[in-house]
Amino acid sequence: MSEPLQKMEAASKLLELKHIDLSFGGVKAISNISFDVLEGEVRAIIGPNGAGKSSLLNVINGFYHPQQGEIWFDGKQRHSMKPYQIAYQGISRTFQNIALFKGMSVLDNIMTGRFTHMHKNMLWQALWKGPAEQEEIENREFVEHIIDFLEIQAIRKTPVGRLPYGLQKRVELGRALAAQPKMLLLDEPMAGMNVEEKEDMCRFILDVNDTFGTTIVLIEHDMGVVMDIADRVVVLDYGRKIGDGTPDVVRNDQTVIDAYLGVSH
Amino acid sequence: MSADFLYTIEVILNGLMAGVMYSLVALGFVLIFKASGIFNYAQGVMALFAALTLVGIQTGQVPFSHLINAIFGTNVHHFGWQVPTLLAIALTIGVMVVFAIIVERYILHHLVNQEPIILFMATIGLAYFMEGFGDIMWGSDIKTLDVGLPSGGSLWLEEYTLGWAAEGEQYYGMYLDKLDMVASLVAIVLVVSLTIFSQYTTTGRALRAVADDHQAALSVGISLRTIWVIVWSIAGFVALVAGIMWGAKSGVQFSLSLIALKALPVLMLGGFTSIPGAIIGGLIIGVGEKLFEYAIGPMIGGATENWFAYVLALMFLVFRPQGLFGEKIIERV
Amino acid sequence: MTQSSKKPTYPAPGLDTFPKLLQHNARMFTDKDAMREKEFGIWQSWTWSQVADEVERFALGLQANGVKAGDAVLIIGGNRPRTYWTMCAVQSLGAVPVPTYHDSVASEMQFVIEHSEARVIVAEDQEQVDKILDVKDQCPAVELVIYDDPRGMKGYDPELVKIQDFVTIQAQGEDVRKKNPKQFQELVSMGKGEDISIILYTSGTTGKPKGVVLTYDNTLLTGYYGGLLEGLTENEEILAYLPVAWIGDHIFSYAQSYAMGFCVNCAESSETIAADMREIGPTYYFAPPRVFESLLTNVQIRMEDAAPFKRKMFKYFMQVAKTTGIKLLEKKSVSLFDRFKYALGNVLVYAPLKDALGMGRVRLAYTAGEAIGGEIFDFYRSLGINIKQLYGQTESSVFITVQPDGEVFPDTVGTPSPGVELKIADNGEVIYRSPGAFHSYFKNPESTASTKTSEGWVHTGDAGFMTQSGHLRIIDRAKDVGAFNSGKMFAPKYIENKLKFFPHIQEAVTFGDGRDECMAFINIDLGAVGNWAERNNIAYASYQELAAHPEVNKMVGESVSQVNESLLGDEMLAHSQVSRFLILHKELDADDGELTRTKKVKRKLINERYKVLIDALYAGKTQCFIETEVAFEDGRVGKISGDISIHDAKTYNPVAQAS
Amino acid sequence: MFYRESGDFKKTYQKDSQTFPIKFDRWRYYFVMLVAFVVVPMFLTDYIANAVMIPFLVWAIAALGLNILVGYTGQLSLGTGGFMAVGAYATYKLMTAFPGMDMVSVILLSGLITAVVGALFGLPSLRIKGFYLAVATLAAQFFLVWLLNKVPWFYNYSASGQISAPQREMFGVIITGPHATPVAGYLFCLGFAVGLAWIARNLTRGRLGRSWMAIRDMDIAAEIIGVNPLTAKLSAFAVSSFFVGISGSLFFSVYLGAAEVTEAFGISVSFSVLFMIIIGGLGSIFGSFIGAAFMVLMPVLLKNVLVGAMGWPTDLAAHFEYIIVGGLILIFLIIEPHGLAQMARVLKEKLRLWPFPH
Amino acid sequence: MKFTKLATVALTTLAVSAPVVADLVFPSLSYRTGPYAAGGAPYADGYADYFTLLNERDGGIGGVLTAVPECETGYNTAKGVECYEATKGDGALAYQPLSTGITYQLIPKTMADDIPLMTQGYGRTSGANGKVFSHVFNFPANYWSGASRIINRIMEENGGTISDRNIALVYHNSGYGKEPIPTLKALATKHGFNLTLIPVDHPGQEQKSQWLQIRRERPDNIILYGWGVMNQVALKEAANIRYPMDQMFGIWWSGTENDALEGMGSHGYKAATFHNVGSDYPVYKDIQKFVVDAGLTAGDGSNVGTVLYNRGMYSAMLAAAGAANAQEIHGVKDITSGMMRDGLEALNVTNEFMAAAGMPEFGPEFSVSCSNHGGPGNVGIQQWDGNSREWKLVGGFEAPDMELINALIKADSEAYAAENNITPRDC
Repeated sequence: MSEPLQKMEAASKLLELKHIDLSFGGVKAISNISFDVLEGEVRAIIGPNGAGKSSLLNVINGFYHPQQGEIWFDGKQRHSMKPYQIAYQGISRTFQNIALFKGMSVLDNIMTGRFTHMHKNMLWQALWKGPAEQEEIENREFVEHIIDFLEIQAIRKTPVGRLPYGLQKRVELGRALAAQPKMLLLDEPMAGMNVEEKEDMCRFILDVNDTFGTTIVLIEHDMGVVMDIADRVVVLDYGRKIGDGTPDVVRNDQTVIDAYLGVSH
Repeated sequence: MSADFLYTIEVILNGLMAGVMYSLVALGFVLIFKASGIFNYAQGVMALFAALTLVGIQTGQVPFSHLINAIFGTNVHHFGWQVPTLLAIALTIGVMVVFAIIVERYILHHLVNQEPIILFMATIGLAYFMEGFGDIMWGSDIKTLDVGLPSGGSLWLEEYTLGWAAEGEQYYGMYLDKLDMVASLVAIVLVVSLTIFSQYTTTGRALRAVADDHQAALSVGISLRTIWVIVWSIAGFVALVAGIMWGAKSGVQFSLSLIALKALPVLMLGGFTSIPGAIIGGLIIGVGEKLFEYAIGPMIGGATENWFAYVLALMFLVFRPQGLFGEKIIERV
Repeated sequence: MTQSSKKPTYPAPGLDTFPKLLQHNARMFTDKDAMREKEFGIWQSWTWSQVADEVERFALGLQANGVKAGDAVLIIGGNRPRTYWTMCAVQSLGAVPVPTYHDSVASEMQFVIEHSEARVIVAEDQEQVDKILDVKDQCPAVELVIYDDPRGMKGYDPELVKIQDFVTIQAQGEDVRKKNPKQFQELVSMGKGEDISIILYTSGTTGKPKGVVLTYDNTLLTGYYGGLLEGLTENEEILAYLPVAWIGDHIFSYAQSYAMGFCVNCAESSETIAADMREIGPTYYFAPPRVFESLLTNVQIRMEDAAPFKRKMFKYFMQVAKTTGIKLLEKKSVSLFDRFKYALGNVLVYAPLKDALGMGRVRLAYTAGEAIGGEIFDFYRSLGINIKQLYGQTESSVFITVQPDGEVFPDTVGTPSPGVELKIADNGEVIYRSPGAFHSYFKNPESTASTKTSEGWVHTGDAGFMTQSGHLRIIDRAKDVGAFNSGKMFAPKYIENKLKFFPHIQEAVTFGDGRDECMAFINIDLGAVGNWAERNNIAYASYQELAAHPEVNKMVGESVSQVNESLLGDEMLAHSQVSRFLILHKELDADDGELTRTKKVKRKLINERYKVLIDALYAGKTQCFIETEVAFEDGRVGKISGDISIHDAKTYNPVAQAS
Repeated sequence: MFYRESGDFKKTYQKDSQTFPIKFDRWRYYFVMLVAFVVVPMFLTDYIANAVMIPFLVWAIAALGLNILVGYTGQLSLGTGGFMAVGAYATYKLMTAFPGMDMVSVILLSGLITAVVGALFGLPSLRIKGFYLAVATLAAQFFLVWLLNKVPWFYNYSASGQISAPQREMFGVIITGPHATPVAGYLFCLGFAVGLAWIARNLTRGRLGRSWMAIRDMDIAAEIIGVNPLTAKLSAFAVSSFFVGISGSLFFSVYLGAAEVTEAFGISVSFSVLFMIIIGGLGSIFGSFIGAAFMVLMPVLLKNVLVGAMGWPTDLAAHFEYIIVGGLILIFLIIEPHGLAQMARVLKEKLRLWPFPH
Repeated sequence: MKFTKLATVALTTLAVSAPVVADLVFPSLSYRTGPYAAGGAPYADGYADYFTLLNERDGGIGGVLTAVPECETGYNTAKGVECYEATKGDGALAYQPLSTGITYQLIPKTMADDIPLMTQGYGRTSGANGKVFSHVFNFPANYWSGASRIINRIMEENGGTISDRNIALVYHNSGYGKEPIPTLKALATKHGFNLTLIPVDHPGQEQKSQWLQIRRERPDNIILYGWGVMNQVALKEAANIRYPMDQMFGIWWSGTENDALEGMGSHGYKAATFHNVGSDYPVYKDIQKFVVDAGLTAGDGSNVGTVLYNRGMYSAMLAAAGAANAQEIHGVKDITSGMMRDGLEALNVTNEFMAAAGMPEFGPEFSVSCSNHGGPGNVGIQQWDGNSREWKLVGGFEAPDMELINALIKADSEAYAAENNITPRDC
């Protein structure tokens, strides 16, 4: 590999995990995992149940703190940080079990996603008229574009609790997008969806990647989907990494095949 | 032994006894919370109502006499008979069971699957209702409760310990209230029998099943409605016991309903779902507040018990947010 | 022959094209909203001057990209401001806009592209662009595709065909304008009233679509005069929600908007039309009978779920409305007590109901295209909505006849519009001559000649007659009117319409031409019947299952016999009673080619495709197996099959009745 | 039924996100304001002002404050009485220490002081959740009352620990003290109530409010989208306490004119404000008002009906009052568990859909 | 909207319920519910029954009927204000709030409305300074004179000297309970005894710590300022630790039949009082005849003759005397509240007067003046006889250390005047 090329690749690494170890009271959830995510790519994490996929996502967005290892994001090493600080760094995510704010409307949920982009202090907000309203309107406009993008205009003011599952997932994606993240973590975005909803979701994910250039890391069980939309795939099993590469490489990797056959997928 | 040390022991022992008294109230809360997730604000009023009913039956009071007299211009007070204590207690239990059935049928049944705060509010409504109802039924004057409980300090203990203090120090022997000792005994019997009930009887096991998982309980064919009636009946019985113990101290009067406040820190400390928690929480609170009042109170003006109980509970909770015996809260993403 | 004496004129001298009207409006109504679209949660608005500016920049941009007078520019888009602006921009250049149905499939589109020889296409979004690219190889003439919505357009290969963003074209136009601020004005002033303003492709019940060529004089004059007649002003609000390629939308949402200066509103998405309509509260409204019908069905279904008291109240006041409302609307004398009851009903039912339907402010509503059920028609009129029928077609720029105020009947379509001459041909066909009569069929002289005589008389293809009051009454398509073996007249549409007035019947196809008896296919209304099933605890998984349910069949049977009974009254049609019927196992669908895009039945195709069933009907069978192909929304093709039961319907003997 | 929404469309985000987007609601609101500011003062008697309207407004402010904490942020608090006491005593100290200070400043400052105290006692909320959090606030309740009772400085060393509000004027109108007219006191409280409701609305509709609701609905998700739980919770405690402090301040200075901490600000106050917001509706500004109205006016109304109109003995009436209020709470909860505000919302939705049922 | 509607209804019911104006109205802000109901009910009964007696026996006061509209406060200050506002428009002549807390709310209000506020044995002690508190009448005794009288009694019992004696004050930790502290502190300095302060929080059901402390420290005397359940528990605990009951003194609010429920357990317990005990007075015969037998009692009649009933009746008698005085001074029968105030200020209760009222030696002799609304503060001592289960008067109505108390009253009232910009009256 020529030197300039190497440099280029080094520069475009958005996230790099180095030798991450994570355990809960002696139970190892993740052991010695290293991998990177390049800027602008769709990176999938796959693996059988309990392989540590969600834990890995939780490490990335700061909900868990690994006992060992380094995390580099956007060229800087990250030291122990609270999840909300990581949100400010430009990582947002969705959850495996929908974690919407049940008491709020779709619009408010997505507006909450703009939290890191709003800065007017409490006094301005108490007054409302003036800067706070201005800021609110600016962000509303942004959010409306997301609503338009996700084609959820008709449910804009519906309380999220009343929505069907598939739409809730879409709203959650909207909330994550509203933060204009550099990197978007999706935890099983298509779990529990029917074919049509899955297709929609795939389209949205690819459109996000395409339109906003957002780097995407996703966990997904549906191999077809993963192979379709991911640029590169990491395979985990029992907290260890057993494969990494393009979908084609991974698909033909014997270790991966064994692991999957082993749990009879 | 120095007198100070002996006093400290005395304070601790009395604190334990006081703690038992708190636990008696807290127990009722825990039972209902465990089985139905309801924080029963009306528990204190239930204690008052049970005690009022007991005294009323025992002394042969005419229920609603005030109302009857106001409407019909009559002047009835008492039937003129005395009911034996045990029979009166049995009858009171019967009343509490009827009460439980009514509560289930007309209130809880309509509020199944509501949020805890809503159910909490419902019990507040219930408390209001019973406060008015109890007073109308039995009148608001102070009543003496006489079920033959002993009172006064234990002389035997006092004499026995008199000589323990070092020479020349002022010491009058260890003081323990006999009523408190009886209360502790009753509490032990109550907890043991509750445990036996829940471990070794079908109904008891059903209760535990409900506490663990409503759905599971339903799927094995246990009627939630029956369970709730039973739980509220037991809670009513516990309220009666608490009412007797506290009523013996102060007479049966409105203030009895305020003992619920003393149970709150106990509950928070012990966890809402644990019967041992209620007992041990009570003991900790009792000893803690008495010791603090003894050691620190005089320096800062006294009457610290009320707030110190909460501060104590708070200190425990900061380290164990789910209470001492509460189930661990697991945060999942 | 019937004729209206008035001759239409332009709104003002010289205002003979839409671009000129636009400039006029920009001066007259500078800051009045000309166009609104709900987007990003609010009603984005453009005043007339802003619209003029948008149109100017886009027109100059198009010109910069080589569009010149006489060119056809294909427009594929929904009801969006830019779609309408594109039309005007194209017209400004003297070129001809060719709007197409944006839900048409690629192959249909290919025909239009080829036939119109369009070099430039303005498409709404990625979906439309994809369709164009699909058929690009067959349409080499296409040079430039302009898209409106940039979403997903990143990374499209520009080598195959030039693809440009709408705003980019406008920016180019802006540059042109900077260089020569007068250029647009010059272009516009070159337009004349007799120039071709638009080509609209009619889907046609058979064969390939025909491009109806209309001039400014056709559309502008009829639109303007129609508006004048009804007293429309610049303060009207209209909701544009029907296909832009359809003449109705073109007249109501474009021609009349420009001519009268009123505001056109576009919905946010197809799912939010009802909500958006409620927000806007149009004062001028058009909907085909089908829409009014489904709205009414919806109202009835929703009221079924109401509490008994409310339901009773609703029924009572609807009864009051029926007796009083229409009289009030027609300014007939009504007793004080009835007025009071109606006023009370207005507070409790009518006004809130109208408001909920978004018709709270409607001053004028039209319906056309098909016959509307008397019940349905009366329902809206009794609420105080001034709904009127009109009769027209693409070739006539809509207006042939309109019901004048005070002469509104459910079974006629009114008297001739201004400047329209009308007569009934010997074969019963309605023919007319009018200012709106089309110029020609594009590149189709044969059809033009067969439809439009040299004296300018246009054949409508509809059979009808003039009632004594001078109103036109349409029975059926002229070519569909057939005869029984007995030689008596068979008007299938007439019977079908009667059937379709039942809320649970979505569609009906009757047969009788060259036969002894009339028999029918029925499509149930999934919404109405589904709701009924839910209330009666009838489980069903699909349309097919519901259609096969005996209770449903029984219900439909009752409806059929009711129709039969009603037919008794009409001497001409008493023998057309439906003797047997069946409920189809699938819904007739435009995607399967069974309906036109405007949801008209394609009889020929159905005759072929369902021959088995027709034979079974006439063979007196009670059961029949059928398998049909269906196209799914994503383009895949599947099969639906099943046994269909056939039922006899109760018929009435005309003689017995008479005696 | 009364809603006519056709043609009521919004062309800007300001209009779309206004508090009363529907014209009918807007007019209704203007009407209520007109009644409250113009009509009511015309008919105000001492009794209506001091026994009905002023307490209603004072409690409504407290309920508003508590609703921010409990309803919007999901942090259960039973310390309202204590915080009100802080507001009241702060007012007393400010009024007596700086006799020249105008009342608005006094009351706002009292609110600020309470906000600081409230934020302090909000700290445990970072670790303790749900019903358990009540312990922290109860500790505040009992400790604050004890402290204010125990330290004579707070009540200027008066014999009984009673504090009483001296007379103060604003613009030449007497606001506090026995010579204040009912209209002055009423309008003063109304001004605060409306102003604070407006602020509450502003705070809850914007960034801060959403961060509160996010914490309430799902704290983990909230944190992951950038909400700092510490600032969100503490700001809720502070704002809530600010409101409650003002309420306590008005309670003491305008409403009662004198107070004694153990009697006026006991635990029962904390509970009754909590009842107000649950009955009224958690997370609803209107609910705070209607809940306060229920808890304040219902007993007064019942008393007037039972004792005044029907001539029952006062004790019997008082007992029936309990029974009826308790019964009504239960009935309301069974009909609509989410409070009177939700009932109003459902009613409004029904009216908007009228004649349709859904 | 809801509240305006409610307000209208409330308003209309109020209009309906307004009593006949011609009566002499003495509102009674009673509490027959809540934690202190057991104390509030007998007092209210006595208060109401006496006026009923006047109506039935004498045809009212000076021929004008009296009315006692009762309003339930539940011992709640806010409700007290509501009651005040609700009744003051009916021509109220004097208020009897029966709660120290409510008294404090009403002091400024009554002053503004020119209605006398009668607080017999409770309320604001410094209200005795008529120069500052023109409308407060807290004769014949107050918390401070009670405290002083108790100290005097202890001195008497101990041969006149109490220096180095340990005296504990067990008090209700509220405004009421804290009232005697300054006086006792001053007295402690003066007489050289040690004062221990032992507060008990409301409601006072749990006093273990306090009584363990007392048991440890063995104070020579205990002074009890309690109310409600606190009294019962305190006396019970005192008996439990076998505290010598005759060394324990209560203020009059801790000296009722309710408090000594234990019977023999409280035998010997003493309490201050400003009126006599029992029902052996002519007035009771009248009450029995005109009120009880006529079925006109306010309560169920069971309270007649109890300490609190007597106190209520005594207060009513004083109010009636004030009203009669006012009628005399102003020469009108239908007096206003302002005249009532003048009547009270000119009150001179002599033994002859008491005898004429059918209550010979029921209370101390005293007179009221413009500057002194508290009277001489004479206080008696009663003692509980566990055998007969009744209170007995064991010490006559004697003056406390008025010199010391007056100084305290002066200081406290002047501080109030300064805080509230009141210019003391000249008299």
